[in-house]
Amino acid sequence: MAVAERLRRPEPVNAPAPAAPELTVEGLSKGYTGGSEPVLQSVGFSIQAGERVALLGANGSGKSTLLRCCLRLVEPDAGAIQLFGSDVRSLPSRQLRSLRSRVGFIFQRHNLVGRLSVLSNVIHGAIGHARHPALWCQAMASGHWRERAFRCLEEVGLSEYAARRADRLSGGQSQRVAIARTLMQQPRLVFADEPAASLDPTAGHEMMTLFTRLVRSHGMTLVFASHDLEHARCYADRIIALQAGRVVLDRPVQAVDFQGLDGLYRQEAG
Amino acid sequence: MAVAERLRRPEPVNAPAPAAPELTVEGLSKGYTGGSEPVLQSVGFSIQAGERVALLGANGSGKSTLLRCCLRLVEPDAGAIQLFGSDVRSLPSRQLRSLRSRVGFIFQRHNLVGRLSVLSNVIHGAIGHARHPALWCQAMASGHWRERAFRCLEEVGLSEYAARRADRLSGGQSQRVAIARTLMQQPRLVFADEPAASLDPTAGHEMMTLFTRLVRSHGMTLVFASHDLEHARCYADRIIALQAGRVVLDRPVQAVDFQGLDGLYRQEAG
Amino acid sequence: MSARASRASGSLPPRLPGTGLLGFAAYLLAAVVVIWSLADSELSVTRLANGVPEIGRLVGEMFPPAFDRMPSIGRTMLETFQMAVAGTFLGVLLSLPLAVLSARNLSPHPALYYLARGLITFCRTVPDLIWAIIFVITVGLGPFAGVLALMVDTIGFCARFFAEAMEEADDGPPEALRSLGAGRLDMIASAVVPATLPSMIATSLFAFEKSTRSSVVLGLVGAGGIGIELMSAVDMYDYRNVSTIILCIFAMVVAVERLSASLRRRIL
Amino acid sequence: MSARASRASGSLPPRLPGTGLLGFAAYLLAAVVVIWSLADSELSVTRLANGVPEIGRLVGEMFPPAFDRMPSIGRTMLETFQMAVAGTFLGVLLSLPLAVLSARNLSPHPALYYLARGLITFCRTVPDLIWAIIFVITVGLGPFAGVLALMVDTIGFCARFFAEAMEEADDGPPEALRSLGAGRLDMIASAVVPATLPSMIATSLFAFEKSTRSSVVLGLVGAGGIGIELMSAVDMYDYRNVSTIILCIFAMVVAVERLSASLRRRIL
Amino acid sequence: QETVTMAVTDVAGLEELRRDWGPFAEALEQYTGFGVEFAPVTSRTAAVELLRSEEVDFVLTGPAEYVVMQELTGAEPVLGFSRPDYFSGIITMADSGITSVDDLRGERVAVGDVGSTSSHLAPLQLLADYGLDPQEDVELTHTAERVAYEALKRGDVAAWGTNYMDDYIRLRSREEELSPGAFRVIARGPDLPNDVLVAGSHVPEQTIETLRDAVVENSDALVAAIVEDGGEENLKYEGMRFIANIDDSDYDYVRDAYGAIGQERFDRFAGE
Ligand SMILES: Nc1ncnc2c1ncn2[C@@H]1O[C@H](COP(=O)(O)OP(=O)(O)OP(=O)(O)O)[C@@H](O)[C@H]1O
Ligand SMILES: Nc1ncnc2c1ncn2[C@@H]1O[C@H](COP(=O)(O)OP(=O)(O)OP(=O)(O)O)[C@@H](O)[C@H]1O
Ligand SMILES: [Mg+2]
Ligand SMILES: [Mg+2]
Repeated sequence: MAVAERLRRPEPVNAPAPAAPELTVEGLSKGYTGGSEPVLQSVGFSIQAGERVALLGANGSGKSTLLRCCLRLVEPDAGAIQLFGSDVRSLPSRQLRSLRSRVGFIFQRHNLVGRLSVLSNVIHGAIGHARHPALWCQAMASGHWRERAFRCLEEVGLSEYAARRADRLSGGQSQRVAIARTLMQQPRLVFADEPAASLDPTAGHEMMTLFTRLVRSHGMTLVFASHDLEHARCYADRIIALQAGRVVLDRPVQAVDFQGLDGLYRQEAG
Repeated sequence: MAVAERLRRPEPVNAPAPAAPELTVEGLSKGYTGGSEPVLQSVGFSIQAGERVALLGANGSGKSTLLRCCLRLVEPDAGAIQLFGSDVRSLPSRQLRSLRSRVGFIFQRHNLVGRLSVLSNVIHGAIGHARHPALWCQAMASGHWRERAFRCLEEVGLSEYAARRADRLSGGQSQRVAIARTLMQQPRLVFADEPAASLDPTAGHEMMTLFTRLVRSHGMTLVFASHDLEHARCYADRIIALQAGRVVLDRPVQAVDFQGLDGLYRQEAG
Repeated sequence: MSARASRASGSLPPRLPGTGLLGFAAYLLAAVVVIWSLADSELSVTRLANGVPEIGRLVGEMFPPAFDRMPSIGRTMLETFQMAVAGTFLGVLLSLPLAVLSARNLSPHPALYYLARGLITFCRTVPDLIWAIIFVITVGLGPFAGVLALMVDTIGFCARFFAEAMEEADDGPPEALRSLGAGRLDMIASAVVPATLPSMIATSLFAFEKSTRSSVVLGLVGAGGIGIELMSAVDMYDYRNVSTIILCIFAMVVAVERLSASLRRRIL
Repeated sequence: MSARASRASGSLPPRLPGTGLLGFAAYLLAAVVVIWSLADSELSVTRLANGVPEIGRLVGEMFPPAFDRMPSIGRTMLETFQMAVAGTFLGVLLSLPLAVLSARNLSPHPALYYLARGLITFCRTVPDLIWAIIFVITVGLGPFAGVLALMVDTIGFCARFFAEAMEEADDGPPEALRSLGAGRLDMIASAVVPATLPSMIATSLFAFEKSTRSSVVLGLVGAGGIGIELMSAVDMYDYRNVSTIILCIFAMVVAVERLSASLRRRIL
Repeated sequence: QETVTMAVTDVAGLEELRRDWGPFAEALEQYTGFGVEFAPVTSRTAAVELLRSEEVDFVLTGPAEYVVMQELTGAEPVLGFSRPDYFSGIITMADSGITSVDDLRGERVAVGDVGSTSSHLAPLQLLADYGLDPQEDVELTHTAERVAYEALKRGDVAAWGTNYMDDYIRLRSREEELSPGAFRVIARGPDLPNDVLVAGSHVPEQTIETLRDAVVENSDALVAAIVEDGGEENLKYEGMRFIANIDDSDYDYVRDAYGAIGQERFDRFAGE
C-alpha cells in the first residue's frame, strides 16, 4: 500500500466522441450444468471505447464467467452481447474468430502452453491476425514476429526468459507472459481477469500503468476483474460490481464510496 | 486498502519461552537444471515457535522455491535445514513423512485434485496422520473425518460446495479449499505461498486473522509468502525479504521501513 | 515496465535451442531412415488407385451377410466375452502395481523401475503362441489357460500405458499429497489415480475389446471364441458368414467404445 | 470466516452423489458379470503351481539359444524394421486428422465424430487376413501391401489413442488460443499437440514396436519379417532358435522403449 | 468310466469342433465305452507339447504333424483316415508361358503356412522331384491360400503350390471371372499319406487296442458320423476309409519333404 500511495492517480483519459459503445451486454444469464443456482442473472452494462472498467466482486460472484461469456468462450444461456457493433451470439464462427482476435484476454490461471517456450507463447498472441502456421511456435516464425514478441517480453521485463519453457516459471513470471501475449495481440479491447494477482506490488502498478498508457495512446478499452481495491481506485474510470451474479453497482470511480464496498464482500458465502 | 485500514493491527503474539527454534535454514542453495543462475544462494534464517513470518520478494526471487526446499519437495543443492529439531536433509523417508504431516503447505497454484470432490480434497489433509485408505476419498472416509472436514469447509465459507468437483470452482474458491485442507491437517507449522492472492479483500483479511488466531491459540508457526505489503504489515511479526535468491532483509516488522521496500522490487528483472 | 526492460539482458533465443550437433544428427538420421524405408516399400499411388475396382469384387462376395450361423456365433461370442472379462480383469489388476513400479516418477527404486519395465516388455515380446503353450501345459486345456494367456496379453499392454499416463499426469496434486506426509500408496490412490482414471478406463476397455477379438491366444487353448470362428469362416471362403461375424464384432466393439466414452465423459 | 460460516447453508454431501438407482444397478451388474466370468474360468492356484515344473522343461529346451541362423535373422529383422517404419509413419500421419475428427472436444461436427470413430473402429474390426487379401488384390504381393496393412493396423490403434489423449488434455491453453481468434487448426497445432505430444510419442512408438512384432499381417501378404521367422521356428519345434529370435526382438523392443522414454523425458 | 482327451489340429474352434466332430465323438463313446473329450488346438506345436505333458491322449492330425510327433514324443499311430484325392499340385496361369517346373527357376512361388503338409511340404518335395532345389532355385512366399490365389491371378507369383482339391479346386469353382482353363497345373504329386489318429506314448496299449477295434468294427457308422453328420469342413473326408494297419514307413515321403524344406531334423535319415 505504501508503494501504491506514492503513485499519483493518473489523469482521466480523454473520453472519445460518444459513438456506439464498444461492448453492450443485456440480460446476460448463465448457469453451469451441475451447479444449482445460475452464476449470472440478467447482467447488463455498456462500455464506451477508451474506458477503463474495474469489475469487482467477492469470490465466486461470477466475474470470470462474465468475461468468458462476452467472448463466447463459455456459451451464455440467455441475453444479448454487442461487441464492436456485432451481435456476438449470432456471429458465424469465422467472424467470431476475427472479433476475438481484436480482444485480448488475460486468464486468471494464465493458460500458457506449458511445453512451449515463453517466446512461442507470446508469438501466439498474433495468431488471430496472421492465421499462419509459422506462428505455431517460435522456431517457425519469421524474424519479424520473433522480434515483435521479444519486444513485448521486454515490456514485461522477461526478455531473459524468452527461451525458458512456460511451465518452468514462477507464478508472477507466468502472469507476465500472459500479459505479453496480450500486448503482442495489439487488441482493441482487453479483458483481464485479475491481471496483477500474482505480481509483486511494483510490477502490478507498472502493469496497470502500461495498460493505462495503451488506453490513452491507442484508444484501447480495458475491463479488468480485480480484488485489489487500490488498483480499482487508481486505474479504473468506472466500477462495475457483481454480487451473486447480479450487477449491484455501476458508476464512475469518483462516485464510488470505497469504504462502503465492504458490503460487497460480506453478504456472500463462497 | 480502505477495508484493510479499518482492521486494527492485532496485538503481538506472546512469544513462547525461547526454546529451540522451529525451523533453522543455513546456507541453503538451489539451482534448477536448465536455469542458468542458482535460484537460492546460501539462504539462512531461523524461526521460533509461534512466530508469524512474511516472506517478501519480487517475482522470481525464489520464495516458492525456498518454501518447497524446506520440506524437500524440491531437493536442495546444499545447506542444512532443521525442522522441529530434525535434520530434514538426512531424514529417512518414514520420518520425513511424519515431519511433513505436521507442516501445512498452501501452494501458489493450490494443487487440488481436480477430479475429486471438494470434501475429498479437504479430507486429504488428515492423510499424513491417519495413513488410512479410508481417507483417499470422502465416500470411504468415516463419519468422523467427513464431519471434521466439513467443519473446516465451514471455516472458509465453502460448506455449500462440499460435493462440487474441485476443478469446477472459481479461483478464490479453490484457494479456500487449499486453506481448508491445511486446517484439516492441524499443522504445527504452516508454509503458505501467497495464500490470499486469489481471495477477495475481506476473505483475505479473514483468512489471515484466522491464521493469527491459530498461531495464538495453538502456538502454531506461520511462514507466508506474499506480495501484499498490507498483509505483511498487519499479520507478520517478522519480515524476511529475498532478492535474487538471497536474504536481503530479516527483521521484526516494527523495524521495517515499508516505504523503502520499493527497492526490493526495483532491482530485479523478472 | 520500461525501467526493467532497459536492465534486462538477453537477446532473441535461437530457433532450435539446445539441440546441438548431436541432436541435429539424430533428427537427420531419423529423417533418412523414414525416407529410406518409404523408398524401399515401392509405394505407388497409381497401383493403389488402379486396384480399387478389384476390391468391389471381394466386397461383393461378402454381401448379403448370411445369418444361418447366428446361434452358434452368439454362443461363441458369449464364451469369448466371459473369458475376456476374466482375463482383462486380472490383467488390469496386476497392471496397476506394475505400472506404478515402472513409472519413472513413482517408482521407488531405479532397479525396480528397470525390472518392472523389463517384465512388462517381456510379456509383450514372448509371442502369444508361446504363452498359450506354456499355460496349456501348466494348467491344462480349458478356460483357465485362456484367461491366463489373456491376462499376460493385457499386462503387456495395460501396464505400459498406465505407467505412461502416470508419468504424464500433472505433478501438482501429488506434490500436495507428499507435502501432507502421505505415503507413496496414499499419494497414488488419492492424486495419481484420479488424474489418470479416464486414460486408464480407455486403456482397459481397449484391452478388453482386444481380448475379445484375439483369436490366436484363445484358439490355442482350445477355447474357441469369435476370433477363431471368424478365421475358420475365412479359411472356408465363407465370405457371407465372414461379413456377418465382422458385423457382430463391430457391434460389440462399438458397444465397448460407447461404454468407454460414456464412463470417460462422466469423469473428464 | 466464522461470520460466513453461520450463513452457509448446506450439510454433509452424500457419499455417492448422483448415482441414483440406475447407477447403482449398473455397478451391481458390472460386479456380477466379473464374478460370473471369474467363476466360470475355473481358476485354480494349485493347478498353476503344480504345472510349474512343466514350464521348466519347455524353457530348458530353449537354452542355450542357437546362433546358427543369426545372419538370416538379422536380414529379416532389417526388412521388418523398414516396413514397420514406413507403415507406422503413414499410419501415424493419417491418424492425426482422424484423431482430431474423433475427439469429442475438437470434432467440428457430431456426424464427423461418429464417422471418424466408426472408420477407426472398422480398421480394427476387419481382421488382418481380410485386409491382407484386399491389399494384395489392390497392389499385389510385396512390401507395399505389407506397408498398407501395417498402416491400417496403426490407424486402428493410434487414431483411437490420439483422440483420447486430446480429450483428456487440459482445456486452459486451447481456450486461450480460441480467445486469440485462432482457428481450429491453429489451436490444435499450438496448444493441443504440445500438450499431448508425450502421449502421442509413446503411442506411436508402441505402434511401431507392434508393427515390428506383428507376424500375422506381414506373413499374410508374403512380406516375411521377423515375426514369420519366429512363427516358423515355433512350428518347426526349433526352440533354441525361438529363444534367439525372442531375445533379438526383446532387444529391439527395449531399444524402442528407451528411445520413447528418452524422447518423453525431454518434453515431459 | 475312462475318459480320453482327443485334440484335433486343423479344426479352428470349439464351435467348429462341436459341429464337425460332435457326432463322431458320440459314436465313439457309444462303441468304446470311453468318455471322449474333444479339444480343438489350432497349433501343432501346442498339440505336441500337450502330448508330451500328457494333457491329451489322442491327436487327430495331418501327416507332417505326425512325423514330428513321432520324432519328438515317440507317439504311435493308431488309425489312418484315408481320404481320396489328397495331393498337391503346382499351379500357374495358362497364359504365363510357364509350362514346366523347370521354367520356375528364379521365379517366385507361393506356398502355404510353414509346416503344412499339403501346401508347404508336399509342393516343395514336388519341385525337388522335378529336379529343382526348392531352397535355392525359386523364391518362396508363404501366405494364406486366398492371398496366394489372388497373387497368382495378378501375376505377382509365377506359380502356386498347394492342396489340389481343397484349395485350388475349391477356389477355382467359386471363380466368377476366369474360366477353369485359365489355369494350368504343371505338376501333380502322389496321393499323400493318410491323416492319422496318434496316441501319446503315455496311453496304455489296452486303451489303444479297444479304440482301434471299436473303430474297425463300426467303420461305416463312424464314417457316416464324420461325413454326413459332421460339418461342411468334413466334406474333405467324403469317401474316406479307416486304415487300421497303418505303418510308420508310410510317412517317409513326408520325411523326405522335410529334407526338401531344409529341416533335416525330421528327415528320413535324421535319426540314423
Ligand atoms: N521447475 C522449474 N524449472 C526451472 N526454473 C524454475 C522452476 N521453477 C521456478 N524456476 C525459476 O526459479 C526462480 C524462482 O522461482 P520461484 O517460483 O521460487 O519464485 P517466486 O519468488 O515464488 O516468484 P513469484 O512471486 O512470481 O511466485 C524463477 O526465476 C523461476 O523462473
Ligand atoms: N466449470 C464450472 N462448472 C461449474 N461451476 C462453475 C464452473 N466454473 C465456475 N463455477 C462456479 O460459478 C461461480 C462463479 O465462478 P467465477 O469463476 O465466475 O467466479 P469469480 O467471480 O471469478 O471468482 P474468483 O474471484 O474466486 O475468481 C462459482 O460459484 C463457481 O463455483
Ligand atoms: Mg475468477
Ligand atoms: Mg511463487
